[in-house]
Amino acid sequence: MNSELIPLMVVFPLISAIILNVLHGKDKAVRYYGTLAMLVIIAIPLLTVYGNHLFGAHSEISTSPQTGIQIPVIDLAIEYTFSFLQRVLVIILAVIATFAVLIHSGEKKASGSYLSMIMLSIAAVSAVVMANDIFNMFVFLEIAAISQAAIIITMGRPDAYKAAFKYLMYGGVAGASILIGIALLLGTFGVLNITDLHNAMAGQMSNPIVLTAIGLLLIGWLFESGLFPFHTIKSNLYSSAKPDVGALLQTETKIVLIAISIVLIRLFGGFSNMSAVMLGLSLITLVFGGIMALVQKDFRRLVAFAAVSQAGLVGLSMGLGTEAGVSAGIFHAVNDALAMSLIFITIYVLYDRAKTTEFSKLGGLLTKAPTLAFLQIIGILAVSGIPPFNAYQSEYRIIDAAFSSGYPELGVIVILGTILTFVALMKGFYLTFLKENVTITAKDRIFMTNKIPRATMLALVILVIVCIGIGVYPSPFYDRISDAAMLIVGGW
Amino acid sequence: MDKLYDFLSEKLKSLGPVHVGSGISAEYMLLAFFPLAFVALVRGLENVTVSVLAILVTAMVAFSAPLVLKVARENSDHYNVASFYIAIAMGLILMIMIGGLY
Amino acid sequence: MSGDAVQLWSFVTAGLLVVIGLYAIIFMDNMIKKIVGAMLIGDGANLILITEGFKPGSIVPIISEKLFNEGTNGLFQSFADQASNSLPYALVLTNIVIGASTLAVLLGIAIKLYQRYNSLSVNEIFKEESQ
Amino acid sequence: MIIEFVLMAVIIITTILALMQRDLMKMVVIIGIEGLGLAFLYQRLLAADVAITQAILGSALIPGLIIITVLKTRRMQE
Repeated sequence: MNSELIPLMVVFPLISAIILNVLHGKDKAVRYYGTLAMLVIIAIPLLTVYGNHLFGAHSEISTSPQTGIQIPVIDLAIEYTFSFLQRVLVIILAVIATFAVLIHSGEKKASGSYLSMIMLSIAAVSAVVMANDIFNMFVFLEIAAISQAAIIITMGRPDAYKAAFKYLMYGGVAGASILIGIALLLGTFGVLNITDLHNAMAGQMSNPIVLTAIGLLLIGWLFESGLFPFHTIKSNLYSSAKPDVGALLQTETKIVLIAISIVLIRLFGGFSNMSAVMLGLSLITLVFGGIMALVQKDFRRLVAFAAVSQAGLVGLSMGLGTEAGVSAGIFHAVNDALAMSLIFITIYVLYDRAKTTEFSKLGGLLTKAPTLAFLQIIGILAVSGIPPFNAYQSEYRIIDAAFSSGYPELGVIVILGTILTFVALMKGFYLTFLKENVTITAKDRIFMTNKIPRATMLALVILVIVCIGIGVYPSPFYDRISDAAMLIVGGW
Repeated sequence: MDKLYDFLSEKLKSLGPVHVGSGISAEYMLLAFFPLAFVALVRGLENVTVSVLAILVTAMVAFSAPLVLKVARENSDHYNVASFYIAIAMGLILMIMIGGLY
Repeated sequence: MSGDAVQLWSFVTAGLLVVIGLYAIIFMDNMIKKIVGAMLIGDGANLILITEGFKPGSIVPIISEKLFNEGTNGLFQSFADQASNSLPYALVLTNIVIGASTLAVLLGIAIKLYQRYNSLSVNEIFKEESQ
Repeated sequence: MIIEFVLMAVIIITTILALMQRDLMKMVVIIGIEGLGLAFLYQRLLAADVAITQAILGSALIPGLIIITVLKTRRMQE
């Protein structure tokens, strides 16, 4: 079945990016067009039917006459797959991006090129999620890296430039690493389509070229998902962005993490060393991200490290490689992206008013902004896995998956990491809202009202409702993710 | 435990750009994490050996406290620190992939 | 035989380019040299792909119109047997463009950082972060 | 056959030489030679279409961009 609307999910944001770039400077037009485009971007994945889309003429070819190698079906075209999993991920990305665009439109000055970069990153991440072609995935990963760096650059501050410099520099290294891995796979098997590679690769696991390719692809995976050696770079990226875009960036990271993990598991799922590397580095990210979050003195940096730590949790669950692990990992990525976005957006409100998020300049804001404090505590409880909220369901399932696949110590460390995240975020909440800061003089006291802008309030309320909704009724959602995970792992 | 707390809070106060409370909780977390990670790493060995080694690791971490400042320094935003760990991780991953885990 | 040697040494060249690029990224202090190192890594990856498509003793995979029109009677088949693999070449074209755009953005950031810190040295610029 | 090996040697030597320069302008010129050598090597490896792109980008556009950067910053490495 050739599903006709699938390319629109990539093409429409790209066109919008160009139009917004042209509109730059015309404030009103940028606002209206940005909002309208986001509504369309949410609507497209809802309307699209499930299926595959082939870009190119040939859908199938017979065996090669010269060599006689027989591969079941070769799609000599770039293939995009769209099913329940892709729909969920694309919609979540679109929703969080809509919040970022709405919040930006509510500000005094709406920048066209800024929104254009957001659109570009939406297009790139949607393509990464849907592509069933390993080279196409690589191209859009690079585009995503460039557009994310560009979003940071628009902040215009030296620390943002430094973050973008590091990000693009190691983005280049990781991109080349992925490309060389792809080149090795292409040279060995002659195909780029992931399904074909999966079929061609049966029984080839001990080939040293394939092993090198796995290692190189893993390095790329680590960079794109911000795990251990790259965790400082990623957290620096989140913390130097404006917090509302920080929400979008961390959502994109988690979605890309899921997408690449799925590809790795589909291709090399039977290979235990890869699982060991994924587990080990995710574990280090989980704990060290949490510890770094605990010792920060700036709320934005604290939340950035907490987000990285949660990405480590997702990576750990995907690294287990079992059906329970993969489905719990996808579920947790979705839940955590939503709950973390809630915290990021509350911090945006704080940053918007106070123009700073350093703990030394905040304190005692509970009486001035009780609504904000209430929403933020909901976000903190949701991220830390407290029962009525969504992350509880997924964290419980991750621990369960770790125990049932024979890694009880990993389950214990996951519990430790969860506690660490909770303590770190509560520290931030305490220092911002509860503790009276005696060192602030009356002149420096922050002007803070309880009034939250309408667009921001809408975003926060929607996120709270979704968090509680998934937390109370997880099964209709989780069951379908579980089915998708069964298909991913089932090949092995 | 009390003595450890006093010792740590003294050290952290004298040394660091870190809140004392969060520094101490991070320190305890490290104390719990290193033995567990070690057990996860050497899970192929038999039980008695692993438990003895785990106790040794715990003692090592406890005696080298406070580690949290070192951890914070090694995870700073400096370009060269990131480079160092990235180079090590890249080499390690390729070695594990091609050479195997044990 | 000698074609195989070309292929082998071409792989070695590509590997050396990647290694030199990594050296520049990790050890060189000057920002522009780091950026050039990133470019060299991309070049190495491109060369690996090109060498992979190269088949010793084959012909350039560009088909003339005449050959295409006579596609049915054997000539096309012999062309397909002789030509080198053109799929990696298409991938390289994409990667060259991506590499160039990344390089441009990086150079722009370098100019901005120079204006702020009045130095191109990475140690100088990242001094605040070392605590 | 000998041309390929010469080109490979040129590429590696120019790369190392470029990174050894203290004068960034000299580095740019040598990097341009490297890009051109790479383009010729692509041509010898039967990738004609890629060679055209690489010749333009590697020997003109990228050095041009780096020259602009060097002019806007400083020429000598500190």
